[in-house]
Amino acid sequence: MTRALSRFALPLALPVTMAVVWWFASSGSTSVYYPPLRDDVRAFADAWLFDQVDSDLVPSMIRFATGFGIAVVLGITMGTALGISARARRALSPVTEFFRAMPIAALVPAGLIMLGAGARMEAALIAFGSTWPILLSTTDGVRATDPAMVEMGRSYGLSRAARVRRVIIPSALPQVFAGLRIALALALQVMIIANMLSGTNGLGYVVLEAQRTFNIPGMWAGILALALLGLTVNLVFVAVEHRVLAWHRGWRAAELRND
Amino acid sequence: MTYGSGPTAVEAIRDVSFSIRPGEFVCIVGPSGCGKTTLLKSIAGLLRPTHGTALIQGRVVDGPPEQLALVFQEYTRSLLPWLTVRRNVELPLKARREKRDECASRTVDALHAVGLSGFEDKYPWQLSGGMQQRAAIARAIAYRPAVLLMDEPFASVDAQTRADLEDLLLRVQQETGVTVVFVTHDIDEAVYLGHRVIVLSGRPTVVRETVDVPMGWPRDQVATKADPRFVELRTHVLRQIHRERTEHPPQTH
Amino acid sequence: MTYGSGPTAVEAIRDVSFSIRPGEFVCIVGPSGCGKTTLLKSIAGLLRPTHGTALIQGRVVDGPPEQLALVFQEYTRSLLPWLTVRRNVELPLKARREKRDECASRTVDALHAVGLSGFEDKYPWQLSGGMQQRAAIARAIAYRPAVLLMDEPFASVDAQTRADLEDLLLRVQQETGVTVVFVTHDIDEAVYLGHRVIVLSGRPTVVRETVDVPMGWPRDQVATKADPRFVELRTHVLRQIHRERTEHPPQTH
Amino acid sequence: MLLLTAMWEAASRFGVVPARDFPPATVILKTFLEDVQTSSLLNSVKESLSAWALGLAIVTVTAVPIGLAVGSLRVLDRATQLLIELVRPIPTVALLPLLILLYGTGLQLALVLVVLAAFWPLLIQTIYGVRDVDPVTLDTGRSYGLGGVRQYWHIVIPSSLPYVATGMRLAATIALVVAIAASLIAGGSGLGAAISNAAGSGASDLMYARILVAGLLGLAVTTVFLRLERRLLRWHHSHREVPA
Amino acid sequence: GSGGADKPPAAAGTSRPAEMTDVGVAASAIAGVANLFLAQESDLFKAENLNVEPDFVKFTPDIVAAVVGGSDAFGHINTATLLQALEANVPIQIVSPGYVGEAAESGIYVAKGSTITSIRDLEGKRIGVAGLKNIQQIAIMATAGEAGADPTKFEFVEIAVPTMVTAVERGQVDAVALPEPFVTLAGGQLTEVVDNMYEGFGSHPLITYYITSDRYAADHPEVVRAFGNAMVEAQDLAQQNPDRVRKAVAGYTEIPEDVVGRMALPSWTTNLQPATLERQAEFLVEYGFLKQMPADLDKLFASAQGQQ
Ligand SMILES: Nc1ncnc2c1ncn2[C@@H]1O[C@H](COP(=O)(O)OP(=O)(O)OP(=O)(O)O)[C@@H](O)[C@H]1O
Ligand SMILES: Nc1ncnc2c1ncn2[C@@H]1O[C@H](COP(=O)(O)OP(=O)(O)OP(=O)(O)O)[C@@H](O)[C@H]1O
Ligand SMILES: [Mg+2]
Ligand SMILES: [Mg+2]
Repeated sequence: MTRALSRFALPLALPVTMAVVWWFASSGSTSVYYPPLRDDVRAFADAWLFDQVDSDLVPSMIRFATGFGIAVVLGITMGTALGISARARRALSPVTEFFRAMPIAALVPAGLIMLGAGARMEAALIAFGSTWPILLSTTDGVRATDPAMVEMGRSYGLSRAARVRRVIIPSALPQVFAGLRIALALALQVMIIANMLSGTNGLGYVVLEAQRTFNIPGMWAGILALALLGLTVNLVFVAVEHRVLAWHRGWRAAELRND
Repeated sequence: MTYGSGPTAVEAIRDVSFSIRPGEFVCIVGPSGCGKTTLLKSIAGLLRPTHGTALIQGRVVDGPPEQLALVFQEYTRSLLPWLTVRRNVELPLKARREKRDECASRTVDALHAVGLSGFEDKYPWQLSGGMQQRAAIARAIAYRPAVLLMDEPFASVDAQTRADLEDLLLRVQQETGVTVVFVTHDIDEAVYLGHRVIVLSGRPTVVRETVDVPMGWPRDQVATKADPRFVELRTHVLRQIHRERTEHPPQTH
Repeated sequence: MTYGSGPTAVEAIRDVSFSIRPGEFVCIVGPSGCGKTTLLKSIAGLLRPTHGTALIQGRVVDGPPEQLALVFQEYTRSLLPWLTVRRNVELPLKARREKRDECASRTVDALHAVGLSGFEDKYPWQLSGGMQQRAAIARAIAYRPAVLLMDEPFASVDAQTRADLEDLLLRVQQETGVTVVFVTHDIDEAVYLGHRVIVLSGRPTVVRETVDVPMGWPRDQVATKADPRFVELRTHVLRQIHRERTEHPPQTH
Repeated sequence: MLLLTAMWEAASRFGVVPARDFPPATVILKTFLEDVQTSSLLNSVKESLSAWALGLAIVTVTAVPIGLAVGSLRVLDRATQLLIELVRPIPTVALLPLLILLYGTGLQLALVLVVLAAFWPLLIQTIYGVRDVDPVTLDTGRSYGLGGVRQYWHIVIPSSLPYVATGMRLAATIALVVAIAASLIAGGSGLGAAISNAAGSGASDLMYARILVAGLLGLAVTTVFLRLERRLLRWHHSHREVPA
Repeated sequence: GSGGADKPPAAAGTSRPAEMTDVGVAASAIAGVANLFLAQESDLFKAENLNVEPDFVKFTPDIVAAVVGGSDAFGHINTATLLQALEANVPIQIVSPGYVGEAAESGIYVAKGSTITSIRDLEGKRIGVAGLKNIQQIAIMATAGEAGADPTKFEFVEIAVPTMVTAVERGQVDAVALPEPFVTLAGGQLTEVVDNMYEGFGSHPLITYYITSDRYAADHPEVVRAFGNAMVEAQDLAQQNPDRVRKAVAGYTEIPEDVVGRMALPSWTTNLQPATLERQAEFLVEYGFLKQMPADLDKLFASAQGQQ
């Protein structure tokens, strides 16, 4: 009972309190920019249940999934390569560090010219924006592998590939997941920026259009939708992580913690 | 073999030359910090010696040779925490593409032999220290290596289990003819197990003496240890070490 | 004391009741995996027992008591890799706000006593296994605890060093009157060091026997071990363990 | 790096990409060399860098302690989990009008944007770092009576330092990107505004020259952080020298 | 000043701030705001005791936010944004007229050899504009409607201005509404199919205004009046001195010298053109970008400077 309470009630407490406070604090608001939460929720219900789901949410999700998928593959493979080989690191890290600091908004024009506006461009931008945290975390995670484990792999004749797959990557996973977690939220943000600078539909576009036409409840509704989308994606992610890193939690808390 | 460079460099091994015949069981004893682990790692090709070479069957070791198994002194850190005990033992077998059945049965046998039946599906960090050490031994045995390097493999198990494991190791060695290099601090154990005992000095490390153990096989915990030759040999080795201690008191670098 | 729950739960300790007088030196022996480490951690307040309680001087242990030092079986992982050996030893002293000079001199003395002079400014990972273990011992000794818990503290050092450390420990105990609980697999060591030896059974773990060691102090490596009472006691304990083994063969959980 | 430059040059010269939009690398380089000598560019760089430095400082002193607390106290972790995940994906650009309403378009806005963006990577890395502390190390501290603040200072923080360092490097570059992008989108007089001005004027060589400046700043920032990290994490096996 | 002909003289210029006041003006960095710089150079602001700091902001809703939030006293926005903001009850009001865009940013261009030759050919085609549901799109729809085409069949896509030429050349869009300096930069690589897309709004329509927030106007009426006065003068100044405009533009943008010398400039008027705004509102309603006609447009001009 108490465990269930702390599992489910505790996480809900803070957001619910904040929503309630917001609801009452804003209920009499006449400010254009801070409409009553009531209006935002109504706009949310009108727009996202389920009017714009097909036209905006689904395309957004597809672009997001594609872009993030590319980032995961690129980030982990390149990150592993950079983590393992000092030579690769010396040769490539100036390039990666250079591109990492590119303000994405400034690259959009170049991207637009090469890829044109639309889904491809947005997926590419999302991939570009969210690869870095994964790459960096993977590199650092790989480098932090306990040398004793690597030596074990080497002495038992595991090939380089087998060592990478069976020893180095699993040991780097906690770091990799930290990177993925950061990248996930970043990808959602880049999706909006991409939408903003090249979009014709999609969640970010809806928010920005609402913004431009001073439909502020619409803007809040879109932000709410975004937050919920982010939350959902994150919960899925956490569930995956919970399974994949079960060993890690056990290992790092290998004690009876009575709570 | 020197770690680091400049004024804080540590010369771990100076001149340690010996050769090991295939199928031989060699025990190495020597004071703490004299370079036994370093030596084993050099033989395993995990460290590249700064001077000299390690040879296996005439070939220079420049990477881990094939069919070699190593039981690390740091057994805890050499077990992969994301794999269960079973998978830890299976890992090198699978990497060598053994048949699945073969992997499974060898793993079960090895874990049974070290007394870990029933713990196959636990993670290493759910085991006690001695159990982890035995899991690492099981991994080495299941691998059926041609060369087996063991770094104080029985340090964390109780006396009774230790005796059982010693006999297990002797049996395996007899059956498979594996070459064993065995580091231990227990002189009785060294004399009981080895064809030869190599006594190392303190740093700068040299071979102080190589003691042949002329006793026959199979050996027996009670009979062998009661053998006057055994008693004489162990006393001899102990005396060597004691003399070493007085001649070269533990020194700073 | 039970780890986990449900069908895969492991009952680490069933019924282990004993009390320790202040200033006593108690040795604990028992088969690998029987729960010795678990027991020490419970005494140290690092684990909360699922059943029963640990008491120190009549007070229930619900967190690490003050003036307690613990030498972990996993010494490698208990040394902080970001501190040099010196700083590792000094850390608990500084945390207790000892004077700076006092810290420094005690640290130097303790490191000297365990034979690590000259390695003060190395990092733990630059030391051999046995040296790391000695560093952990130095940390405990420099701390001058009221209660000292040691979990197989001499497992990785050579026989000669081991004897030296045993005597060091006895001297410290005589001088400071520290209460020591000492886990070991070496029966000789247990009898040599302890006022009492507690023999644990295999799991589910109970106290099989408590053996009083009636020999006087100070003890001496040669004289004490040659004492007929010593030989008798160690044979007795060994026989106990052996019988335990045959009555309760190593079982799965 | 040289290879990439050469490829760019060739692609532009031989018309693989339109030279109007992608001027040859040599042209960009020439413009770059001229541009970096102007005081207006230096000023805009200075402005962006001050937003960056201040923002990163704020992020460091907030995200690390919060991460330590959330990472080690399960109650806090549970209580903040949903909230963090709700807030984190909200893109600051979507809130831009509100932020401008509150903070105007100057340095303050850039600062807020930097903090909002760089806070999360450092927070998440710190939380994961705390969760990766070896329990034996923790127990060592506890048994020797290191409790409360000392436990954090002597055990938890150094242990999670490798993660925090990764987080810092991530946060530093993200902060830089945002410090630059802030003035690109919301105006002001930072490097971003300079880039956007060049783009809006159709001076693509100048635009790329200024993007080059951004990239070089990023390179400089990470180089500095890597140096620092190498000193701080000398002890960690990812930075140890390999035995000879 | 020359503005405020219909106003009582008391409102026009006698009351200015008692001491030198700094005011920020949020605007995009386009040629249309060159008069701000001319006014500053010619001490028109100084004469009104103002010191004007232009603050370049890229997107119009952000300009409105900067004004409403008070970080800038004034903003420069286009009519579409203005009307949409007013419908949402954003508390802003007009201060003075902005510019007429027809020369500088009114052309619709297609790739060389395109089959599109008139505005009617754009039915079913993709037209790149700088912002959707914004001024250019509305102007094109209005003009197309006047010319007998069905503007609801146009497909508008938002596209970054600097990429327009390449986008249309590569066929990513069929036509673009290309502003200066990109027309000059394109140097005849594209074909112009519509010369003046603002035709539908009437002749020489004003497409931007300077605005302030209701709150600022209430708190600092004298500053608002002073700014309006100076700006009305600046309108004439800019309109009559194209060379100084070009010099100013070269100063605050990065447009290459030779392009600045050749590019078409917007024009400035002192006329507030209430009728044009009403007409634009009608189109916005017609195409669904406004829900209904704003109630009292006249009131909007009541306190503004310029000729009604
Ligand atoms: N990574 C390292 N860097 C620097 N010095 C090292 C390193 N590893 C070992 N040494 C030094 O090399 C010497 C030999 O170490 P080694 O681990 O081989 O000893 P050992 O004989 O195995 O000792 P033990 O019996 O205590 O395990 C020691 O003095 C140690 O300080
Ligand atoms: N974190 C854990 N989770 C589950 N079971 C555990 C855990 N730690 C220990 N155990 C189990 O508890 C039992 C006792 O372990 P403990 O480490 O106390 O043994 P020990 O007597 O110290 O053995 P050794 O002499 O091998 O060190 C073992 O059977 C082990 O499998
Ligand atoms: Mg060793
Ligand atoms: Mg134990």
